[in-house]
Amino acid sequence: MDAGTPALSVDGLGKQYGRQRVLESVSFSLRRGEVAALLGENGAGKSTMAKVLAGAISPDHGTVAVDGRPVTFASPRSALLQGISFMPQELIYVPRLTVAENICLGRLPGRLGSTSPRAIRRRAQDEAQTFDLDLPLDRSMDSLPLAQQQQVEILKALARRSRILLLDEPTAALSSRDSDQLLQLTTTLAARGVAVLYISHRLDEVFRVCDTAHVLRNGRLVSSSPVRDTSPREVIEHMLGRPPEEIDFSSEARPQSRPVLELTGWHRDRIPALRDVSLVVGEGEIVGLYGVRGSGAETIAETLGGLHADVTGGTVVSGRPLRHLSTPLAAHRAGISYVPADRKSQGLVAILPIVQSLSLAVLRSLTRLGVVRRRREAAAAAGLAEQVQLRARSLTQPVGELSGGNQQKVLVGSRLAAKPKVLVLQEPTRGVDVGARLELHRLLRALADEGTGQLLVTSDVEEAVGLSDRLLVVRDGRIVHEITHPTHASQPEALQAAGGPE
Amino acid sequence: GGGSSGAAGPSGDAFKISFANFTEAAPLFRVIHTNLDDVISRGDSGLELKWYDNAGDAAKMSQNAQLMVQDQPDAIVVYPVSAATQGVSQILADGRIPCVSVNLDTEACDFLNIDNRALGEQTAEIIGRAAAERGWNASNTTVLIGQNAASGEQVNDCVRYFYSTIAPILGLEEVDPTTITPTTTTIGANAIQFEGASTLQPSFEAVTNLLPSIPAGNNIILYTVNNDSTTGALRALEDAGRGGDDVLLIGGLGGDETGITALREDPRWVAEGDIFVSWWGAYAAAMAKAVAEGAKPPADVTPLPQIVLDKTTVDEYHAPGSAAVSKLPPLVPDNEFLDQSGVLQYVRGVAGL
Amino acid sequence: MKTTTGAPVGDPAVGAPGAGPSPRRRLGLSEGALQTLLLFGFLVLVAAYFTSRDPDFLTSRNAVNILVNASVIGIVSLGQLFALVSGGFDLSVGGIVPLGGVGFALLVNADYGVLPAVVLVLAAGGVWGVVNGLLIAKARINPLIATLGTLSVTGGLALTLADGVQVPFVDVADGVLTRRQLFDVNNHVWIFLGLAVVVFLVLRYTSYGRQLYAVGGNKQAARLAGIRVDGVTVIVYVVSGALAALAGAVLASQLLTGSGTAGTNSGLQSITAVILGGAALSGGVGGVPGTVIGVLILGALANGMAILSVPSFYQTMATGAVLLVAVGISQFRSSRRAAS
Amino acid sequence: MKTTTGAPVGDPAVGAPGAGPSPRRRLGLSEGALQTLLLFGFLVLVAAYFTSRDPDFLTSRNAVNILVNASVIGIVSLGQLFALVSGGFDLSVGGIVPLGGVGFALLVNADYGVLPAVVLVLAAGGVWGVVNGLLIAKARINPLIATLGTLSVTGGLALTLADGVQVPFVDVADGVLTRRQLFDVNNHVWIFLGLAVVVFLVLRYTSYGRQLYAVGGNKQAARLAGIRVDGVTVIVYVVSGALAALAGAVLASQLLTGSGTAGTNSGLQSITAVILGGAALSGGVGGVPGTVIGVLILGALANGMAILSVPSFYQTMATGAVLLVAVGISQFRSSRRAAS
Ligand SMILES: Nc1ncnc2c1ncn2[C@@H]1O[C@H](COP(=O)(O)OP(=O)(O)OP(=O)(O)O)[C@@H](O)[C@H]1O
Ligand SMILES: Nc1ncnc2c1ncn2[C@@H]1O[C@H](COP(=O)(O)OP(=O)(O)OP(=O)(O)O)[C@@H](O)[C@H]1O
Ligand SMILES: [Mg+2]
Ligand SMILES: [Mg+2]
Repeated sequence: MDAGTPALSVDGLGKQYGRQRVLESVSFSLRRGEVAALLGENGAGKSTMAKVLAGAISPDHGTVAVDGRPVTFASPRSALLQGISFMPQELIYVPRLTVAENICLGRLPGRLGSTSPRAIRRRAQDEAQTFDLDLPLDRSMDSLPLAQQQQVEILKALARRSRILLLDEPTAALSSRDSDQLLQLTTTLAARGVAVLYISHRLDEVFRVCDTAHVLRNGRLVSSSPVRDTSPREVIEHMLGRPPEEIDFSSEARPQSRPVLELTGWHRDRIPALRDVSLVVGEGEIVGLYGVRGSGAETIAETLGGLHADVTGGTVVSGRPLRHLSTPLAAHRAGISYVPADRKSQGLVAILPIVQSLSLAVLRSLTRLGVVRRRREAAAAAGLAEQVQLRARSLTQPVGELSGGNQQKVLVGSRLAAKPKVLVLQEPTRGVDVGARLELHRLLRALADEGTGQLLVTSDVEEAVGLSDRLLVVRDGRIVHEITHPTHASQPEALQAAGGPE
Repeated sequence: GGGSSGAAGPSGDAFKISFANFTEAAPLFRVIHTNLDDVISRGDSGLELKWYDNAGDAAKMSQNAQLMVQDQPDAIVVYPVSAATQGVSQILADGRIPCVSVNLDTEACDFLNIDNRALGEQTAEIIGRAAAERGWNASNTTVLIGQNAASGEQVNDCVRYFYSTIAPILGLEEVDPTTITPTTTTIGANAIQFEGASTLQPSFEAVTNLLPSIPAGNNIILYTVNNDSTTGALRALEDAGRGGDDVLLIGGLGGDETGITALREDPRWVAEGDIFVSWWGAYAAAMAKAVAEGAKPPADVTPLPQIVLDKTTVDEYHAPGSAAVSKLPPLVPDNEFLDQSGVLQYVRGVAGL
Repeated sequence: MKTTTGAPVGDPAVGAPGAGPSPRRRLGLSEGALQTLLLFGFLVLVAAYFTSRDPDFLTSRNAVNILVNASVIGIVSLGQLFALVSGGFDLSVGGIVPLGGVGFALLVNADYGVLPAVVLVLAAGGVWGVVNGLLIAKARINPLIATLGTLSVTGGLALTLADGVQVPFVDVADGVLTRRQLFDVNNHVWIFLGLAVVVFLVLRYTSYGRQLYAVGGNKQAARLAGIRVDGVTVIVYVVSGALAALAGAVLASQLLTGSGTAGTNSGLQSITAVILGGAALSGGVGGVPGTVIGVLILGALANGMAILSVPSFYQTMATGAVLLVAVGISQFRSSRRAAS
Repeated sequence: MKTTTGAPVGDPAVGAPGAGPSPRRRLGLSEGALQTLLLFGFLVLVAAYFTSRDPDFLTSRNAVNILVNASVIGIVSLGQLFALVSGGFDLSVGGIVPLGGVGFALLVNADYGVLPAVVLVLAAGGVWGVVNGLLIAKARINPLIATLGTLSVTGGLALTLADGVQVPFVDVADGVLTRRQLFDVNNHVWIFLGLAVVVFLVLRYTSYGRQLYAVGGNKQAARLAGIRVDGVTVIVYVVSGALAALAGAVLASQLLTGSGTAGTNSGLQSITAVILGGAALSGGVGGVPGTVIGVLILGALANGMAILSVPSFYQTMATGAVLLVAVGISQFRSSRRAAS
């Protein structure tokens, strides 16, 4: 094969969900033996790009070529046949099969359709040795901790002997030692001619193993440069862009404002673990929690939403200690409103009209003798819609038909309806376009000024620094760094603290 | 299929009957429909029929009752599903249309039925004799009777009285027949009742499962509410090697092809309660017309033709070599009025017509 | 740079949903309303067809006949609607209907009087509903299997109570539930229509109704919104069980007999009606108007086919076919929704 | 500042599953194997109980009796196992069994000979399987509803073919499928045991088998791994349909009659057996040993209750109860897994 032709080349790729342009005419290419980083904020389109290349979803526009030959993937199967293997960001495995079977999934040993548990185990064993991973091959997949599951997924992809390898945030859940091992592997494979597309939020990794850095912003490829010609600072600037509406929200500090939320000695063993987490959120204060996926920041938010009953520690809401926080209802009762990260599966009931979605969390207060007081409901809904500057045809429209950004506004609005003492926001602007994000930021700041204490968990660093009065950086289940009055200048500091090498 | 089968003449002067059959999904009942259609097609009987299918379902049947009343025919014939009779009775009573109820009593209608009790008793006498000759008795005999709980008490009279009659003949434990209910499973030491649902498979499975309860080496006497159930049970006994000619005696009920052929060819099959089911349609139609024309049927029940055949009498009523009915028993005082309607004249071979 | 603009690579459907307003949007109709309207059109077609084959079909008298028979399964379907909206099933009604019928007959024969008997029967049905609800919400048993299990238990119980044979009413006056009184229309028809209105109001205007749709639409999101998902679910099966038992009492009154075998197939029938009425198996959608029309369509089919003397096993096939078509459509709808 | 140190945030019990090795892990047993072992223990208990009540139960003769009845539903259950492992259902067997029986009877009476008749019947069952498979995999219709629809269609078809009457074998020799030959055990018992071995090998030692478990366990993961999910699914229902049709032929041979009503309830029966055998409704688990034991337990229950002369209604109830208990256990297992 002539070394000139790229192993993989993408031309004018476009992908659209509903009215949201997730990818817009993206073009780049990947040489044999090259390790290319695909960078960008949350929702920039990285995973979508990877999924398109893996045949998991089909693009609306553009062409993909392997070794110069144009290809169209009807399914992941056809991509695999072209020598492309993919390790998705969200682990997707068969929970009840053994680790060995998951490793060999889709390419079982044996001929003429015959195979056997022993043969499967043997192959898995070989692969594990080839890539020098130590895994409990006979355990059922769902009995493994997240980190090991992640390793299995990596091995599954490697074992394909593919010529093109797509890794979507492979180290998100790995300890730094495991990460180092993976990075080592990646370079070896590259040396053997494998082309690797490496998606990660950890810049230190990128600068250690990658040859090229492609940066996506809101679905557009904004820069592609060899890593040696660039710097983390520069890459981050590309990721965030120089937003013209550069507004510094952080208002005057309220150091001695009354605490509305106090966490003391929160601890959790299961991954993602928490180690003695204590923090305070003051009245009208927005405290940011920043950390990579699996760092524990998300776990803290979810626990406050009543999703994790296995976290121990003390919790006090506006001076009143909570006896338990084991269900979402308990959280509501305690005056905590929680905006979950995944609006699609956790946040919204797609088929409900906007009005009902906005009132769902506060039905009780709108009900008399079991009957919903529709006028009040409509009025309240109209108010909230106004407040979050919702754009919809009518408030009777099913929320599932709204654009991502507007769905997110409905979600946030539905949680504001309760007029909470504490607002816990997880990825509040995930998948939201730049304009909408700004509107939400304004809204949240306004709420803070009215006294609502807010805990903001986001992996979008611009948001973290731009919105928080105080920014706590979480890493490996600990709060490792605090930045008071963060500004845009604090972004590299935050990224370093969250992802830099130990 | 269903559909209307009409007389040749203009339907204006034809005598209209709406007829709801028990079900079209079982052979036993289907012949009632097909054979009556056949009778009508033999010439101008002056009858026009509209068929309904109760499908063995009580709700379906009460719906059919409403529809039949709505047809405003000259008469209605209904073969009721056991559970619906009372409710249907009201619908028909409100309809004020002459009606005949077959096999199960419907208060608002005149009742046309076989005598299940007599069938059981007569069959028991024939089999009892044969068994006694072979020296079967309480020490070496098990009586196997198959019920169908869902079809109601009247129908199960045959097996009840079969046992109460055969018990004294063979010196088995005697019981009051009315104490034999659907939940009865064993009667004394020598009898077992199984639920056969009048169909093959349940009878086969039930009997296969209770085989161990039949003392090894015991002779077996088998009698059930119909020949489907009997056949299923027989298959199970044969499969288990307990169907030998010298250890099994069978009394059939139905007079269908299975029963008649077996009565001729199968040494174990010594009696057949012949109830000429295929002709019930004709008798019911005859009765409906007669009643509509003012005949006064007996208050309690108008008897259907029936006779318990043994190997010597079978050819009298069924053409040798065939199961086809060659002769029907003569009309008796209680059902003589049926000839007035002229319908039975199309049924060849009713003795004395 | 060169792009193959407009020409989508691979499955174009993926992009499609977003593009262009759907026809009904131009009509300014809610999806559900359109669905119900179409269904009503279908009902009219069915009626027209049968009338063309036999004018007897389109008489006020026959209309009452259809209602008389449809109302029993209609009452069951109103309960089944709760189950399907919640994203579940209730097959146990096939056992609870006969159980209610036999129980009712035994009670009135024991001179409890009709009203107390109805109350007791409703309670019994509700208790079995609690059993279903706990099996499903707490023991996390798949609704299908849970209710299949209780189906055979309750069915067997009905036969046992009836001692295998039917229980005729001693006093025919106890059949009042189905007597023709108001406007010469049977009481149970009014009961059905009344219940339909009540359920309509409950689903539409009460906070329970709201929560039910939310739970059926997305359990997890409902839970995060602070809704007691388990409680809502248990109530679903209590309602379904109670209504099934009531239907049993009505059926018994109609037959003036409690029968262990009457109504055993009301599980499939009611599910068919509700699905036909526009409920999606994925839960969260469906309503009373559609359900009522679904019931009437099936009633009209049975009545018409009987008038045309169609053998019952063809009727079974016809029903099965209708079911597949109806669900095919509902499936299509919900997949479209998922895509957008 | 005041704190409630150490006080657990909510119910710590939930945390438990994660901690400590489960007993069976100490035993060094796979979860499935343990499950099967427990089930076998249950079977032994059942047998012991019945024997204690009536020694006749534990005789080689009676063992054959149990097998004679159990084998028919056993063959259906082997097919149902595929459906449940794939995460679906096949209720249409309740229509395909009688259809197969009637078809077989008509064919042998038309002198096709037993073997060709069996082949044709298998093919017919397979075709209906394709219909199910396409409805489920392509039209995306919920397996329950899809197979309920085909259930009523095939069931009606069986009655139509038999024209509402039974089809007795003209030549009794055509009943060879169920004759007692080898070791005085009926041929169809050997057929069942043979098929059980084959299915065992297919599920365990072929890539199709492993793919089936993957599809049932997580469709999306299977698809990403390049497995043809739709193809695998269609084959599932083809196998299930074909085996159901074969069971119909066996049943007909047993009765020497094809009957449109024989085997109509094999849907529920087979699902019960397979679930009892340790399959989870969520798909991805279940196996032949468990299924066979499940079939035997149900067979032993029916047989034992008959020997102890338990009235048939009570038998229905007992079966329903056993189903709930069994599924309760299986559900408990999977929820435990979900928690960890
Ligand atoms: N995608 C991959 N994932 C994991 N290991 C790989 C991959 N590609 C290659 N390897 C390892 O590297 C070895 C050689 O790789 P590769 O075949 O690409 O090099 P090569 O120069 O083409 O050697 P050959 O002459 O055998 O083709 C393989 O045997 C395999 O162990
Ligand atoms: N199935 C879908 N339907 C609608 N919108 C989607 C879908 N999948 C992704 N999106 C949207 O596409 C955008 C890009 O998503 P994608 O997962 O590619 O982002 P990403 O760059 O991978 O972000 P992250 O860094 O969090 O992984 C997001 O706004 C997301 O909301
Ligand atoms: Mg991503
Ligand atoms: Mg090479």
